[in-house]
Amino acid sequence: MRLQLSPELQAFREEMRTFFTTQVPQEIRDKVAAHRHVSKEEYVEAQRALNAAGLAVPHWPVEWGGRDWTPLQRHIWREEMQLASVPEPLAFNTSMIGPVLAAFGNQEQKERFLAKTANLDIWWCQGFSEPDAGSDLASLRTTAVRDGDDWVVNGQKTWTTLGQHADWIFCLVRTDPTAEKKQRGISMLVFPMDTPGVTLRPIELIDGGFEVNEVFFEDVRVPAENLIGEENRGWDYAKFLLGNERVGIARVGATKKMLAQAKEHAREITVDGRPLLEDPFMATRIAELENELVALELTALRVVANSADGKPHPASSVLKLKGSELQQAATELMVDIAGPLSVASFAEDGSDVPDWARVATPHYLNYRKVSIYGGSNEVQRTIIAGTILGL
Amino acid sequence: MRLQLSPELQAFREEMRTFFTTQVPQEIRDKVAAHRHVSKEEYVEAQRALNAAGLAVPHWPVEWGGRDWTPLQRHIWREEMQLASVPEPLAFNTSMIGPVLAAFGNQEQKERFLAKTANLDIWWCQGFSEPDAGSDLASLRTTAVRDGDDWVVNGQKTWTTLGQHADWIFCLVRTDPTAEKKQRGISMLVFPMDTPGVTLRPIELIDGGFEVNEVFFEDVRVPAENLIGEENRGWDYAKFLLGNERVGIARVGATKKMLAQAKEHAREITVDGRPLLEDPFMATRIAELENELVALELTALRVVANSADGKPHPASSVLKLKGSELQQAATELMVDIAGPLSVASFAEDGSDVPDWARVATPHYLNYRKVSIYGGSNEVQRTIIAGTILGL
Amino acid sequence: MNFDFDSEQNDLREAVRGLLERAYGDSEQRRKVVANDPGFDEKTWSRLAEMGLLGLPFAEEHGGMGAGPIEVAIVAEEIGRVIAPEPFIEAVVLAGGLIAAVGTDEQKGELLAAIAEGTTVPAFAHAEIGTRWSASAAAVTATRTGEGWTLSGVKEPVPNGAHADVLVVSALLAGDGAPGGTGLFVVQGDAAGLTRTGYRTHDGTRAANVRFDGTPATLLGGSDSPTHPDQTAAIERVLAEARIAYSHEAIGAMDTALRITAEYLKTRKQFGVTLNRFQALTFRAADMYVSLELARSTALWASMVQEAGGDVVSAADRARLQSSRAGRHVGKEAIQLHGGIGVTAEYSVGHYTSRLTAIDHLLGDGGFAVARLAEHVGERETVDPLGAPYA
Amino acid sequence: MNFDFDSEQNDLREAVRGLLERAYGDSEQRRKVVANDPGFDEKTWSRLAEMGLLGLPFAEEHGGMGAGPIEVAIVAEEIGRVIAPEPFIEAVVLAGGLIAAVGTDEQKGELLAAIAEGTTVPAFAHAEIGTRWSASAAAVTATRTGEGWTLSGVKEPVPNGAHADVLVVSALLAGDGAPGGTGLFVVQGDAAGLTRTGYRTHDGTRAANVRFDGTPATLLGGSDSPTHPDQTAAIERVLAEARIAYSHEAIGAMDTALRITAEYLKTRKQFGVTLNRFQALTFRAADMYVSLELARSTALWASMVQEAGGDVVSAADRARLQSSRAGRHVGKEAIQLHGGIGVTAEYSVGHYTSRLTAIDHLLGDGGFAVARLAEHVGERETVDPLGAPYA
Repeated sequence: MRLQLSPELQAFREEMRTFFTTQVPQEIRDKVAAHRHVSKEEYVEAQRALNAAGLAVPHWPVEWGGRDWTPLQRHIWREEMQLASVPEPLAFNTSMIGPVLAAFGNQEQKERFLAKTANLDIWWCQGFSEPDAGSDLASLRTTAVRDGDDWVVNGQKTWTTLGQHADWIFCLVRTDPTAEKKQRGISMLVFPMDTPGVTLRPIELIDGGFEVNEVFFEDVRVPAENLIGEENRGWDYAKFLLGNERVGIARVGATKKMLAQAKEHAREITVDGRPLLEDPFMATRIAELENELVALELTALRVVANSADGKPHPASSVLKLKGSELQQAATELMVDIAGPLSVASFAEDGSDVPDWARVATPHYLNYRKVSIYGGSNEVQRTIIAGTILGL
Repeated sequence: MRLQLSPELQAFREEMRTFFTTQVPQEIRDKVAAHRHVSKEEYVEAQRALNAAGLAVPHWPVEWGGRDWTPLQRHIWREEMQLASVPEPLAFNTSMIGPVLAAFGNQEQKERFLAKTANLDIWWCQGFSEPDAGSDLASLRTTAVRDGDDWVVNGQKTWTTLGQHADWIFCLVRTDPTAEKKQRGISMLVFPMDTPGVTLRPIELIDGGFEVNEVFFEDVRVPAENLIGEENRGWDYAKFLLGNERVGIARVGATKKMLAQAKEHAREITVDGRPLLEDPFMATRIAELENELVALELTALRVVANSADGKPHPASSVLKLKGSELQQAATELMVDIAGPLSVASFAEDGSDVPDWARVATPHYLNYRKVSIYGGSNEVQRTIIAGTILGL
Repeated sequence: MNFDFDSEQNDLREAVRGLLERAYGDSEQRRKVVANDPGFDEKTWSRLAEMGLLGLPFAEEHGGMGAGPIEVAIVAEEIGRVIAPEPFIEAVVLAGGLIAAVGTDEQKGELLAAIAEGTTVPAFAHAEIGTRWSASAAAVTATRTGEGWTLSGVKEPVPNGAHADVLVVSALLAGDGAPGGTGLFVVQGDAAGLTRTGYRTHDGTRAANVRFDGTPATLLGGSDSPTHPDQTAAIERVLAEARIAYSHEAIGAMDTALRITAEYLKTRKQFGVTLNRFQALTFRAADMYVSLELARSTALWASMVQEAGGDVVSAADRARLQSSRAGRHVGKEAIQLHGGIGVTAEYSVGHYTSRLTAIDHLLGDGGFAVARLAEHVGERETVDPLGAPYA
Repeated sequence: MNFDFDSEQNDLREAVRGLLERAYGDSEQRRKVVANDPGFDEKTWSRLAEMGLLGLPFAEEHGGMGAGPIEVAIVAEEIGRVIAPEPFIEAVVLAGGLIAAVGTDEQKGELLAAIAEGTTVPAFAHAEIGTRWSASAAAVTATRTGEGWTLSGVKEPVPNGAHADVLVVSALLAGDGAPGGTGLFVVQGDAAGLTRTGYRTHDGTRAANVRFDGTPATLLGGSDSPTHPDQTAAIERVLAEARIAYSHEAIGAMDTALRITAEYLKTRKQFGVTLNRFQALTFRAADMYVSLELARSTALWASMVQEAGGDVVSAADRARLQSSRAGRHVGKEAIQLHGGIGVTAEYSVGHYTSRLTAIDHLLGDGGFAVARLAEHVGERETVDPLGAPYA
């Protein structure tokens, strides 16, 4: 047991902090901090800045740009990135398809995709969820039928995040409808989003933003060489990939940043001439949240320390569950600090409502998603009850 | 819609209040208010005082001592009784077996039991729950086999509240083990607790008190005339009886009394020289509870107004659920007001800790039961989801 | 004491429900209407006027229906049921309510009739950036000129402030010999020195920044005597009435959100069964029902207190506290139980959550209400909702 | 940064667990022990002494083991795991800790060795009826006499206060020329003018009213100079260390309560299936696990902060807040998920809830801790558990 970071890790943390706060453009980080819309170009610019410094895909194999860091280093890297409001490297590229390609792709696929994936030269999106499946991912119905050297894909995906920016999609398709278990008979295909027969429909969210999409496939022809790994083993790759999805899902750094902003804003708002931050209820509410966040951060560090073998610790479900609750609590806190100003969501020039108060409610509403996506909190409770408690 | 009670009802309320606060011995009411042990003799004395004034069984048929009151009158009667800390008429007598006898007993049984039941000349206890049944009451295994003019009862009951005081027990027994549904083949028998073969074992609760018991039956011979209603229809009577059990289960008056005491005690406790009641957190916590209690009381009044036909309104599950939560919250509040004094539970002479602080934690621990008995809160949620929401 | 609506009230509800059902029964229709200024449907507004609803609480002599708070509650609940974007509460209860409360007979005759006819849509310009749910004004000052008054300063956010034909404005009574306090003024929409910048709020309605720069204004209710009347108490009272009305709107919205959610649980399949087979979900729906019904009781009661002439400010705080807590609970759970579809703008449930969030912050949230109640928690031993100071 | 126990620490845990498992592995054994004075098992106490645990944190020169906070945490957690009633924290961490912190070399040599050997069981007499978790004393005053000091006043509740051989007593430094402040004194169990009235606490341990009436006392750590040393800071620090230790005891207790509950859900049948088939129940068990693990991380961290010489008072508040919230959550749910059997004294789980409730109130509950944290919430932008002021 030791509290302090080793001198090497302290230096590492300092290095990360310095890089993130000086080498990633301030304008982009300001947008992230303000929960404003970040454009595709800005995402790309930020990720390329990271990649140029070897900070986009540290968890990949060294051969493909990874850094052979310890889990704790990776944790520090991610937390500092969030604290500095750096847009994180696109998860679909770096946490999902990249590691799958590195682990299960053939040499040709690795050479073809990995460098471009790390550098966001290819923007990937995920074709997993389907309208009738929900949390029951394996019941997917999109089919791929072999026809000569091609697979012909038909079906529909949904919740495809940032699909509107995507160049390529990695997609789970049913290649053997006769398989006994629904988890068998699924394969993973990758193909460009501009392949004939692919259409995309953006879905408006309740905050008025567009970040998820429906994707329709009508006789989409995909060359056989675009099959990742073995036919009918796509479910294994998906599980591998979704395990990675939970890494860093606690988002402690991001929530910490929000609480820091909340304090700042609660200083600006006055009630009967006194800063709201001095109101005992507000101070206590922030202190309580902050303490839960400390507890979560420490739990994340414990989990990180115990997941050296790279497999997700079952307790990572705790991180997802509590992490999403705290993110949501922080967004709700911000709405309550804004108070009556929180309705002025789409104010523009001519309004005196500060920017942060304008975005507070849309952000709160948007963040209802974090307890739903990436394995809903109900799924996480199922995992905890089953895997950890044996229920 | 009208807020005020009619002048008649206002007078009625005043009459109840006056009676309860002047005609039921103060010493007994003080014990109830202080959450101290009330003896069998005190229960009997209080109920006889009520019965003498026609206030023990107002909801019974007029023929047997009932008053033909409206549901609202009955509500007022109960709330005022709780507010005045009057021990309520023994539920096993007045809400359970009494109404069953009045509805389903034969004339001889009515004449034999009802007056004595109202006057607590007979103290009844309930033989329903069994060790392996829990919320699944109908899976009971105690058997009664006909042998000449007797039933011979064998088996075990548990959670028999105040069985140690009881003269008689009303008991669900399986009389037809071949019935297709487990709810069929159950009958209701009544017999004296001193019948040979009946033994009782008190169960200590976590507050150190004794209020529930196990009751064992070994070849207990019960005369056939002690069968209530028809053979194998006991489940119907049990359902009728358990419906009555939920009436008044919100216990608004009792919780109101606890909150009033909490305020009083929070005035006595000082923190840095200031009464705890003036601490904004304490004041807010009480205000929040008090508001929930107002909401519950108003909901109870709505339910009362809509249950004129005598059948329990499905929303009475809301009353049980929220009522138990608020009772528990009030007991927890009291522990927190007592703070460090709350550990001094079994202090006697020579301690300076006030009485209320001594009983606070045992009371809190004991009250964990209120979300379990009388249909656990899980059962209530099942009823709401199924009956009201159609889920 | 009686919670029943009379037959006229039931007829009113049927009529309002019919009208609004035709307008917004299809939730896509609401999306279309709020997409364009003024954010509500002027035809529906006319129909509300034809039905007499826009003059519902005004005296008949002023063109109104002379109805009471229960009728207002019925309309507000029906508005909430389809989250109709028409500014009924803002125009009729708030702005109209202030005119009715403090206006001169002449002002009432002129303005209330026009509001009731639907030809004048008023707004109440009251919130200021530097204050938080206060009944008084500070940022806009009223100065006496030779023949009248001018206003200077900024109000924001003003619900429906850009579209309104007439503004009722609260302002600090400043200038030589002014006794201070908050006065109420009427400003025409086309007044000189008036700049209004409207915008869309997150819930689809509209608000505005309203800037006064020596804007001519008429004192509401004033004989324009040197003793400027402080209207803080009247504002507090009308704000309370609007808080009660918003609570009813919230009840209607929650009712629909719960109904939609229960329907979804019954029909949506996952893992081969409908979602209502998952007990963890149905129990949560049951808890939503409990929250809703407790809030409903309290809101109905607050309207009865208003009708009975009791302490409407305290009753409104109680209703707000309960409906704020319930609105957050129901709004969040409704989305979570839906999963992904719940956060999309194409599905209706998220809009209910958005509107509930707006209602919660327009005139004071639960934290605001409970803090006010806590200030008085020690004043009474118990709260009797049927007694003083409420009835 | 490292959360791993080293092999010696693991050995310590094994040894303590073995010892306590033998003593209290059967929960009936604990019931028997706490039924009689002194409320713990003197043989077990001797064995703890033999193992060196009663001198665990004391310097070797004073007969101790010279171990650190992590070792104390391990012992406290194991005590919690079987809720052993031995007053380890009270005697070793609190009373012993104060002697070690402020005693003279002579006092340490004399008292600590005797405590370590188990021949002297000390108690810390600190709580007073009129105060609430304060670090200073007011109700007991210390007056200088010719050759020493006398104490007058009452301390209550004093855990293990009746049985203790030696009392460490906090007292207001009063009398002529006294600078005020709180001093610490040693009082022998057989001192003149000392009256102790012991009683059982709800969790089966013991506490006492301790009355001083001109009782001779020795200044702890004092050279007995006229500048009476104010020991408030030392008391605050040792209280913090005890709060951390209690948090670990709570972790152990919660761990067992959750394990018992999960076991019960797996084996108890209702409606024909084991309870773990009811998703509403298993999800709640999952939530208990989340609470427990977050509290565990925070308690471990607080011990590391103590070891690192960081701000132990603030760290202790964080640990208390988290373990208080978790203890209430886990304690209540453990009973509720058991149903009726959970409230009986014959079954173990309720005793865990009782002990968790006592731990929560002995030295300050979550509300107390968060209020203290809230006072400083604005001082730092973010909380870094690995940085200042903790590491």
